[in-house]
Amino acid sequence: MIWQLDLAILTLVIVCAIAAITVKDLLATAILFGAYSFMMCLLWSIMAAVDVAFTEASVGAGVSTVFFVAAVFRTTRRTKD
Amino acid sequence: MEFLFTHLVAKYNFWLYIVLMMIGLYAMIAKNNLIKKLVGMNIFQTAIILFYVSVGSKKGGTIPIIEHGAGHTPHGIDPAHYVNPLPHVLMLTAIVVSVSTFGVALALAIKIYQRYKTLEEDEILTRIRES
Amino acid sequence: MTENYPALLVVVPLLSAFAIYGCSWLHRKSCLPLALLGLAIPFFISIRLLKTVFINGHVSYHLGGWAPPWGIAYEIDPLNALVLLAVSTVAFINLIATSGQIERIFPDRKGAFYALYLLFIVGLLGIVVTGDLFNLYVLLEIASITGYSLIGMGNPDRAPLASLNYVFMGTIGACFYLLGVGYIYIMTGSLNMVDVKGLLPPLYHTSAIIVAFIFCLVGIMIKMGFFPLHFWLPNAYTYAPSPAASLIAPLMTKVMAYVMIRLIISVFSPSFAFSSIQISRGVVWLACIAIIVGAVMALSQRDVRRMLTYIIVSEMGYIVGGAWIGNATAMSGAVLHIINDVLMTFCVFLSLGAIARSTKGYQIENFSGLFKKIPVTMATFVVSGLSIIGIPPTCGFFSKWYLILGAIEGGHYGFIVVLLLSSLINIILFFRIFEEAFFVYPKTNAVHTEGEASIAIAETPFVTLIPLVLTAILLIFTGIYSGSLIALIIKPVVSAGLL
Amino acid sequence: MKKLALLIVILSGGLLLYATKDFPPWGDPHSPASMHVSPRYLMKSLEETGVPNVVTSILADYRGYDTMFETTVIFCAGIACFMLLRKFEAQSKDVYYRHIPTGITIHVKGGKQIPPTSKEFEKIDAIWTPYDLIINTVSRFLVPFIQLFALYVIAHGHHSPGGGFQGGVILGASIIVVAIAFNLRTAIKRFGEKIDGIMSALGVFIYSGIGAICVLLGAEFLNYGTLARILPVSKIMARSHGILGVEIGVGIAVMAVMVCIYNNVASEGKHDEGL
Repeated sequence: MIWQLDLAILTLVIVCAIAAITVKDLLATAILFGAYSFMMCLLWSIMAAVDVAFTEASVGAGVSTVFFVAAVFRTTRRTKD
Repeated sequence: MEFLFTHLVAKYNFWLYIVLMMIGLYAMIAKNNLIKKLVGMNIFQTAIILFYVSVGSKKGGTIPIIEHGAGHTPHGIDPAHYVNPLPHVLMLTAIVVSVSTFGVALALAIKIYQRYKTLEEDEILTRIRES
Repeated sequence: MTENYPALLVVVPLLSAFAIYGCSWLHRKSCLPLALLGLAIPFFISIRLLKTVFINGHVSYHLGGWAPPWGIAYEIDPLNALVLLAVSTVAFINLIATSGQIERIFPDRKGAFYALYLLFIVGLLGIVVTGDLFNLYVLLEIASITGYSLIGMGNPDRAPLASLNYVFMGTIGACFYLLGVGYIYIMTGSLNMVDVKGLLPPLYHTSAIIVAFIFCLVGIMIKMGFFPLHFWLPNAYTYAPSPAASLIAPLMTKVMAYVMIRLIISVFSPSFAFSSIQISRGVVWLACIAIIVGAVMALSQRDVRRMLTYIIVSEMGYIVGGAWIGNATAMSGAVLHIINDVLMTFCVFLSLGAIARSTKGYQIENFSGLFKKIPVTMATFVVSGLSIIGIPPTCGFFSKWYLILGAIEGGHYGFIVVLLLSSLINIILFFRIFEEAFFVYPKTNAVHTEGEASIAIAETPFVTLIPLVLTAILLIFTGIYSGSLIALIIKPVVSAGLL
Repeated sequence: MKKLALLIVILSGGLLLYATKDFPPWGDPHSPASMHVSPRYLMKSLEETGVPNVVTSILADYRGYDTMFETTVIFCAGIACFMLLRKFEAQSKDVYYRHIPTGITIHVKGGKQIPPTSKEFEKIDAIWTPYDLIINTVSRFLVPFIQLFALYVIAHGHHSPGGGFQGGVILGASIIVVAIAFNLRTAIKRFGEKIDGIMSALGVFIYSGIGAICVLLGAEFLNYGTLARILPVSKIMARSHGILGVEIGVGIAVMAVMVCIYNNVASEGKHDEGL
């Protein structure tokens, strides 16, 4: 467990989260959200929670993002905020 | 200062999860776009998962898979060598719950879009008021 | 088999829900019988359980054969069993009464509807019976997700948005609860309710436990639609399809109120909740505001169903206020009011669903002259209305009576004033409808012209009417026996918990 | 609204921050969370269930009841998506075809169709994407390997990270890959809606069915140890096998539900045109 790495990834997680909710394009939100999930997954594997990290990698960064993109494709990319 | 620093190092993980949780909650309440609210919801949920996983971690602990030899003492297995597995189990369930909620919410958002052709909450509300 | 009843109670509807969804792809006709079977068995099991716990006092069931702090345990005391009986009764009767409607509204997806219906009941039964804090969260999410989708199937213009708002609020609620449980876990290291109760006393003064309690409480209050957090409730329940509305509206909020009482009694002790942290008086005053706001908002509605949803908000105020006054009488009143409110809200929503067959909408004007057309259905509506107002011998009177007694005992006179005031407002609310239905005749001459028109608004079919009448009789029956209900079942458990 | 949101957020964040002062330091091996319940799992898991991966043994055995409801939650999400979105009647009136030998697209209006017997035409999506040989071939190569990996993850959950849920998601993803790389109709032809629905119910039914068998054999619900009476193994190995059976059920259910959610979300419930 390297705390510098931990802190760096935590910062990236927060940056990704803020970017995902502020960017004005829903497709970009989807991708940023995927990145956020992937950072989360890294964080958990650092903390030795391998099963949780595996699940997050397959669900959060994988299938969730696909659902998200599919839904954006079926609705709209436009957003005001 | 010394006190603050020890606290910072000891608990920064907990503090950052609170920051993430605040971001998610803010997006859920203040954002106007329904999909953005959904993203906020997911961030909120993952922040809680991060909190639980942080609870389970131990300094110097390894992954909770018992291997022959590692961490064994003459009295059996020493739990201090492995991180606490219980929060991991709970959080597997929480991840599943969050993806289920996400799926249902996306289905509802698509249904709303089919009817109103927009995902902005204020525009939908004005449409409702007009009709 | 008898010792496995606590597990079977939840597992039988669960298994039948899966079987129903599988059957909906193979043999559609068997969906309804399976659903009826899947709800009838828990109904009988809950009767047997009530009998068992009445004799033995307490039943504990270890799932998977693991002892409690490590495995998950079910804890059943008489209070649980009573709520279980109410939930399973309402679910069973509602399915019989609304099956025709379900088959008509969702002909091509009735299998999915029945499966969601049963899973909703699985969630609620599990919430009531479980003795594990995290298991409660999972079951809460089952009940919520099925609830979201059942509500989302309603009025296509408004229901999806109402349901999505419910998703957001419900998820915040569930997450707050989960955070609270996480704080409890980090301080005690346990998730089992009995175990946590034993570990907590030395930690009562710590800020973490106080914050944990507040977050659990706020989360559950969001789910039950308690006053400042009730914004999702009126829309969600108004636009739900009527078979789902008569299921969700009576059960979800009341079961959550029961969870609150359970958290106070059997996780955090009453001494912690009522005296260690000084919020009980504040919560009671908030409940008073909830009662008044609910009643006034109900008064301003012309849509009867929307009016009833605001009455639910006001009823939640009764229950929360009663629970937080903090003495055994008021707490017993609150528990009795949970049972009564389940029955009366169910009766009023069910009869409203039956009335809606004969009217065009839920506006008060549509009710004109209904007594002539559908006398029996309207009679059940009147009974449930009188019960909500609180007129003896209907059950609503008795729980209000105990609430008032408790409030006098606790010296909380504001609560009494508010309670009486809201009863007065309820009188106005319901007599407005009764007057319209009894004395006003529709301006269109539908009744007097042709025979065809009167056939179109004939009495409700028997398959709906018999359960409806049964529920109305149950309301009076519960009212008459509420004295013994309090003395034999509720009071002993509550007093033992409060000591 | 924004100010109110900020107020609520700061209030709840402040409360949570205030409460962290009583927390044990991060990563402390002597915190109550690590001392009270969990040591028993770590010490006894191997001898009581025969599963080295403690997370799996808690997930499927000690707290197996939670996991059953977790699978039920995902099943609920699947039928909720089906219920909310699925449209049986709506078929779009305009259909697009591609003439395979020449690559010319034809737009057929007014609900008419080219009979499916003619092999020269294939139906395509309204927003036509070029037929990409590389993507198609690569995904066709990839799918069996993804599925093999998924089966490994399910079956090897006892010894390594993974298990029914992750494996099920990967299996579902392998079918979603087909739907994305080709089109939704191809994927549905391979893995139909009816099979999908039945499998999602079957998966969860396997889980709770194993629990119910334990009740029929006279033990508590989900007490896999009693399966030793019908399986020719010891009690501990019966627990291990019970966990495997449960994981397989979870895998089947999760796969079917993931495909169901994707199909309904990507095509708005019409099941004709996907992503």
